[in-house]
Amino acid sequence: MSATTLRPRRALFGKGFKMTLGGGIVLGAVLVAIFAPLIAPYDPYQQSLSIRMKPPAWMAGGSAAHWLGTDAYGRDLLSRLIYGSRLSILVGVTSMLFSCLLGSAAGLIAGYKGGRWEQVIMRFADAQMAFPDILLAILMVAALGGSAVNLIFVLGVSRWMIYARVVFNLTRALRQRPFVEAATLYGASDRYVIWRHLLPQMVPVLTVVSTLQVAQMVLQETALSYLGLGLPAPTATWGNILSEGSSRLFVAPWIANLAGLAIIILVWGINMFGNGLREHVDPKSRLAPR
Amino acid sequence: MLAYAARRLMLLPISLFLVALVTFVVLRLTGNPVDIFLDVTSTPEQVAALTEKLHLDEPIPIQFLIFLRDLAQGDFGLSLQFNEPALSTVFQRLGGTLQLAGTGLLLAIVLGVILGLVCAVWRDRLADLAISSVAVAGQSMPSFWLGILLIQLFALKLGWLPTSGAGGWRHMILPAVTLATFLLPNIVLITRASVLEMSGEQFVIAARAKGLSRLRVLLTHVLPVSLNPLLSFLGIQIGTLMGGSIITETIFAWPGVGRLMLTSISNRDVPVVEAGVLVIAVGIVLTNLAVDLLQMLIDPRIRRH
Amino acid sequence: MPTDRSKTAPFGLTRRGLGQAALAGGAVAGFGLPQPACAAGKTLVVGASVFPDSLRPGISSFASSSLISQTNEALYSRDNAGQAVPGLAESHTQLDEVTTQFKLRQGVKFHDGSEFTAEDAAYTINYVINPANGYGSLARIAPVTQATVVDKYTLNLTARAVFPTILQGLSNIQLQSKAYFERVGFDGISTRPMGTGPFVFQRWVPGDRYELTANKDYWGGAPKVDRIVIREIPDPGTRIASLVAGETHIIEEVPIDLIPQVESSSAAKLDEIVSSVGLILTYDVRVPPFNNPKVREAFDYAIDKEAIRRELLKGRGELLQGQLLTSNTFGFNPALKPRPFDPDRAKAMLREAGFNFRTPIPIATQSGKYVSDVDISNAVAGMLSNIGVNATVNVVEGGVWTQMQRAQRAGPIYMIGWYSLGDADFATVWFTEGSRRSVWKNDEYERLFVEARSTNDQAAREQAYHRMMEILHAENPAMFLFGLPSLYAVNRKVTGFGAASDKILRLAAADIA
Amino acid sequence: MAEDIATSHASQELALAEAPMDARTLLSVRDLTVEFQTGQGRFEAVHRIGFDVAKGQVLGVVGESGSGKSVTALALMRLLPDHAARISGGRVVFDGSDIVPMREAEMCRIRGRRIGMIFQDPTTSLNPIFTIGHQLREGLRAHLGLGRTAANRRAEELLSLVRLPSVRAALDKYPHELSGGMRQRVMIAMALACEPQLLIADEPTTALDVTTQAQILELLRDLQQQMGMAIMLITHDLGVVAEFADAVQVMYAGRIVERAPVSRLFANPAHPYTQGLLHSMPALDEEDPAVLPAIPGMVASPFAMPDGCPFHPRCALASDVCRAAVPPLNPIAPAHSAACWHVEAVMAA
Amino acid sequence: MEQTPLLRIRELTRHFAVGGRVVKAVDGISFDVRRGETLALVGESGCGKTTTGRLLVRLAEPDGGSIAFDGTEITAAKADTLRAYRRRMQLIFQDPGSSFNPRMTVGALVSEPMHLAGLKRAEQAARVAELLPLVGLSADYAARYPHEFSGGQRQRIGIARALALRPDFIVCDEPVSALDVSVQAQVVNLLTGLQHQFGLTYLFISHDLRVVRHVAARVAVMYLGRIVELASKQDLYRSPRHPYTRALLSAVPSHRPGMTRRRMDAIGEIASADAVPSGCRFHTRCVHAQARCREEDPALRELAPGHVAACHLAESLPS
Repeated sequence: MSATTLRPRRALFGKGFKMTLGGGIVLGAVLVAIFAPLIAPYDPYQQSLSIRMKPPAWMAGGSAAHWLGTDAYGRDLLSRLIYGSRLSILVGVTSMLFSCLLGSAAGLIAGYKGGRWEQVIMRFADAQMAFPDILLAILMVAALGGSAVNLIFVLGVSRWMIYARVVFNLTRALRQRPFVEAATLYGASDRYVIWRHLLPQMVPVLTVVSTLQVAQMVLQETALSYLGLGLPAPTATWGNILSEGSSRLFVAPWIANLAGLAIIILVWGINMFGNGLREHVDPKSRLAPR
Repeated sequence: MLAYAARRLMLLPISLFLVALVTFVVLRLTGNPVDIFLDVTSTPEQVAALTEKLHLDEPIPIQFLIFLRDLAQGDFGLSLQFNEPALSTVFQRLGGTLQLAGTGLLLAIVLGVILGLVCAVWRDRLADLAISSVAVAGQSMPSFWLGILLIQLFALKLGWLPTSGAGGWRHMILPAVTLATFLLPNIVLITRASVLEMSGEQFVIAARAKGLSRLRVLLTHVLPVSLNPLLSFLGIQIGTLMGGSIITETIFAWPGVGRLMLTSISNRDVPVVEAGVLVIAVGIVLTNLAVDLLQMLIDPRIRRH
Repeated sequence: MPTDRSKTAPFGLTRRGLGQAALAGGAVAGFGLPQPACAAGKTLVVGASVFPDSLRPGISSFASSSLISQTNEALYSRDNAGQAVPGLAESHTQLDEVTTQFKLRQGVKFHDGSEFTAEDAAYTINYVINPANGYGSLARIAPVTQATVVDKYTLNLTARAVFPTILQGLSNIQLQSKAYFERVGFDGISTRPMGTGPFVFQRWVPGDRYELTANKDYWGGAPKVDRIVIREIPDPGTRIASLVAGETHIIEEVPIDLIPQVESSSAAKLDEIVSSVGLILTYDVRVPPFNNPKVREAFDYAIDKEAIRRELLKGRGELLQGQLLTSNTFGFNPALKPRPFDPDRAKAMLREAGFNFRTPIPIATQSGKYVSDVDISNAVAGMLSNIGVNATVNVVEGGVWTQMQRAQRAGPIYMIGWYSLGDADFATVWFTEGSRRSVWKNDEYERLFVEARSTNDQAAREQAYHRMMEILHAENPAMFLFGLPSLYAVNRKVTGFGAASDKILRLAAADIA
Repeated sequence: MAEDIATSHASQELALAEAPMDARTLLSVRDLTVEFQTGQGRFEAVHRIGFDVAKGQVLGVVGESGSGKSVTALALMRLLPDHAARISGGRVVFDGSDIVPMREAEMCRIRGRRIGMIFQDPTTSLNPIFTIGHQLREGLRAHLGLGRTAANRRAEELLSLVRLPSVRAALDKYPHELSGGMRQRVMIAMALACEPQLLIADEPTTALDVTTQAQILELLRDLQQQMGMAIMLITHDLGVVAEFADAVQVMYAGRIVERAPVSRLFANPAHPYTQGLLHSMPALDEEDPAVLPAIPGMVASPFAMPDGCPFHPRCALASDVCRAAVPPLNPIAPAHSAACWHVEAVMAA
Repeated sequence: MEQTPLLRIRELTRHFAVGGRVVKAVDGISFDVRRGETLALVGESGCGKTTTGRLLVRLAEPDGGSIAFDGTEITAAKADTLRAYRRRMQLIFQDPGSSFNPRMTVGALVSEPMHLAGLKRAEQAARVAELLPLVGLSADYAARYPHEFSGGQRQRIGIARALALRPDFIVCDEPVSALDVSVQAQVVNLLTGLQHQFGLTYLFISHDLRVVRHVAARVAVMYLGRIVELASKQDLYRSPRHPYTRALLSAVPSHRPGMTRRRMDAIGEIASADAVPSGCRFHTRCVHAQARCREEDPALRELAPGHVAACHLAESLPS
């Protein structure tokens, strides 16, 4: 310890910075997704084999007509990435919402009702923890086939227990808290306690968990796409682009790399935002990552 | 502690039953394995024989009961692909997965704890910022892409390491590194957070008040106590590691259970999938138990309950 | 690596109880250990693109044939160009219309030291042609009704009718040792193959590797290398990487796009042969929209096949001339020409046919089975989208593929390649009812097929095939795309190996300089 | 020292001038200022305080939460949380050497060996995952270089010293297996392991039950008499001080507002805050007034310290001078000083 | 003739099962709380005093015994009946901070009981505006959040909330022990003032014998789930009859420097409630304990009018 100087060491990546940067990236991606038809220079499905695998503009052989080059079928990579953001975000967010809804309801019931409900729900959650989520997802996609709806369902189902556990523990902890007891003391009904006292307390934590889960879902989608279990080609998702590109890393590395970059930037942004949010909600960082 | 372990082990069948149920239901959804495993030209007699052998002519609940009965005897049936007992098919590949997952886990833990400690000690300094940022970036990276990039760099460009397959230790490096990255970033961040949190505990100040040096307090007081949150995390994430090994084994053509699962699912090799899923589930549950026992060993307070 | 054993140790107990200890234990204990001492000699490592599910003989996939033919041989085998050449039989004579006599090679030894005789050949063939055994490749020699031993080295095969392609058919029937087969059963020969081939089975690790050692007593001369390892490396990028890095000496199935990667390496070179596989997109003609021939014809106009060949196949292979057969196949009809690329016409025809453009049209394909299969499917889907068709690509895994094929529910369009091995008989069979593969039925086609199969009059046969091609061209039960090349990449030090049109690895003469 | 006093901030060392450092002085604190940096801003938790502790003396330090008494203790041990706080000025001379500029390694030789410390909550002060014996031996081995057996023997001695029943068994117990009082005894044993010259006891009984509290105080008193070390006893409970301390200093908002021998402070409090504290405590053996004489208001936030005397917003006697200037700690009787502009009025009340 | 007590507690019992052991938190206690009085419940941590308070307001369910409120048995009352009584019984929490939903404003917090009781919004607002000044807070604070306030102020908010439905009876669970000394007196004064103003009845739970002496009329001393002595304040403090009470009293630090302390009647620490000693629960710590104490559980005996204690030796203890 230096006895004579106190350097006010503030984190360079403070929560504000994280949330601004992360939120900015996420907002940017969402805007791109929403206005994809306006931004994208080409139809992402328009293929022209004669210009396949053209490198990005800054590389030798690239041209300004296709800033990020073209893919193996001569489709404009920039346009595909722009359109890809739509599905990646859509799948990420909706599957998160689905698993959040499913898991939170289960966790709330288990935590509030206790007894047999708790036993059944939490045992099931435990059992599913013994079932690697990606394996379950692979099994289910293989069974159901790859469509956006199935993918959302599968991703949601494969991770509901994360929410169930969080909400279960929160419910149990909150029910012990004096302010919930106080409400009971004033004659509050279960419904009142849940809506007025439990859920509002959980929202910040759930927001953090959900934010980070979106990131996981986006990654999970790319992993499934890599294993050939994502949305069917030629659908433009980042996972599909990365997966298609990964077999051509040698001849056209930019396809996979740009898709990978897009994924990293978005997921990093979401994680950044989520971590900032976590520090904001829970400054002592008791919530483990993920 | 033993009683606890016994009680936990008694829950194992429940977990396994549920896992088996889900697997069974999902696999029955995917269609008739007979159609897959007989050649296009197969005879109706063969179809009937296989149908009977797999009990597919029974109603679904009966099929499940038969499945459970066989399961209790450790009999999953013959692999439709390999024509040998499904369980031994899985066990043949288990060694590869354990080797890979073990190395990856070890790598992730050792590196993660060291880096996390570095972050915590030099909190908010350059080292911390650099490592933490990379860790968050690591969380954000599709690990299979990292695997592919590693092959490109170390196997192709530099030619230092083999691209795929199993062999000597050199074959292990890239897959193990790739698999490690499924957990490493989180281990760094959790270690960092945990060490920082524990550093603020009163007993840390008390230990220093005894005249122990900062480093000694960090290593002998803070670190052991910080391991428990990390262990909890690892317990939960062991499934992620298994999931990661599916992807890693696919990228590196590593002959393990993960890739076996993937091909068996694609090929609807129902016995192997069921055996594999259950073996993985047993592994995860046992690992979790081991983690719990380890936590008890570290923290006597948990032993009581 | 002592850690390996300790890690697997906890499972040793469990395994012992399963009676599979030797098998599993052997595989696991050897795992990760340094290569065994025999690696001191020359080891040739091959990177295969697809591994079969098992070593069961006769599952009619080139992947399994390729592995099994290392250990087991047929009466007649094929050369790299697909021509039948003497194998375990030195010659054959046609005794009458339906009986063929084979003179067997003498002094050939099985790997277990016993001698190969007509007994073994007859036993295997009689096993194959017994429908109760469900032998996969039965269709190849379906007309054969009986195999009879004449003497130790002479074998007679009787067929139902004239069987002009009997040699080609036999080339798919690997012979087993009767004694061994009887001792270990079908499962036994499927787990530990034993034959007369140039290589001796050592180890089979499904999904990973197939290991063999040279048969020093091979009748065709001892192989040049001591040991062969065939590794499954499904990812093409990784496969090429392993070749470039020197881990493998030969790799199968180089994707066209990755050819530059091979060419840029000083260590490897490309080895290419024209194969007889015709790549087609088969329609489900039973249900809308493809029950309408107009729609099928319109689709043919929508695809710029020449552009696909030029860009995706880099000019390799050939454009199918509006028919199933490649130009090097007996029965090819030179009069037919592919329909030109005319998207406007396609669109107009589709409108005319009342085609609903919103109908999803998933194109089912496998991945890595044929050169650029997924790429071609994608390109086709893209071209269909360009005229407004809602086409997607459905990449199907092996097992599901079989299921779909079996149930004849592969979707509205699926991609498949049919090998002809030089003779139309083998390719045209798939559009007959008897193949149980085709949902398209045509009485004239059926009749012509049987006619062509039942005569030795080559001119008559050719005429029949010409007409059958005309029917296919007019009816469009499938979209005829390309005759595909077969592409291997080989380390420059390897000699005596050549690309095979039928994808069978012929390694007896291969050597590493 | 004279120059320091001339600075605009009133130094608290005026009162010390009359009691110059002599050979009996063990600890001499001068102008100690501790600065905190938090998310909300920077503030001084302790402002230029000065005091002496003589060898064998028991000094009580009394104050409410936020008065700076615990921060002072940590500053003396150089155990302030280093990312948030620092000693921004002053000297802390312990047994002849100033510990403020000392290197960490040197500090390690003082902590636990020459200055022992015990904390408010024995539950959180013991590492839950190690046995009592381990935690006791740790300090012994580090400072005295004892071997395992010797350390074990000494640990047993220490536990008997603090009157822990079944000493040998206790060595192998984990903290959670002991009661709160036992844990605090263990903490005391640890702090006294190397027979330090000074023991800093930071609210040693606050977390304990009443009957346990009394036993622990009794133990501390006995040990002090037996071993003769000086004790700095930090507490919010004037009762504890009354029983135990030789001298008391009262802290308020980071400053010492009054210092006196213990009997004098209780008899003649000279600072309105001290007086308020004494009066607001219900008596145990005589009738209270129906309404307790409470100190109105609350302690000001460290970020919004009032100008002048920090106590003036709560003080009935506050005048303009109180609002304008911080009163120095003035001697008003031998060994008694108070920081109030209206000492006479207070003592008259 | 004495009025019916506001609360009549008989043989109230509450046992928990923790890790296979039974914790006898409250083990058959009986007492009355008279209208308008303050009954103090004192004892060390783990003695069951907080559980008793929670049982009275039915935050915990008793395992046995009865609670009669204003002559009506409410032990087994259903939610509807209970609701009517709940308006009349309130609880002030030890840590006011945690008893507030941090996301609610002071106004919302104070009006929550009224909202749940079905009062109209306007009524609620008016009452909040009335209550805050009553507890010494500005009515403007209604729009602020609890974390903006100091501990003392928060406890005032808690008191305002407890008063919202004009209860008869309030359980004060260690209401000042979390507060700084200089603020304690303020809150104690507020509580006693309100009692006089509204004729409230308090059950005052505390471990601080000084504060208890100031506020209570009668004092019950609890040890390991039992009441060991109950008497008027004067009797209890002047002539404690149970060794434990005597120990508690002698343990309180005196305000007189230099005064020598009486010898303690107790040694060691409170036993764990999951391993209650046989006989007299206090015998393990009692310096006077005799053979009988180890075997026979003493009942509460009336030793003087209104003064009960559970000690075999109550008469023979040295003074």
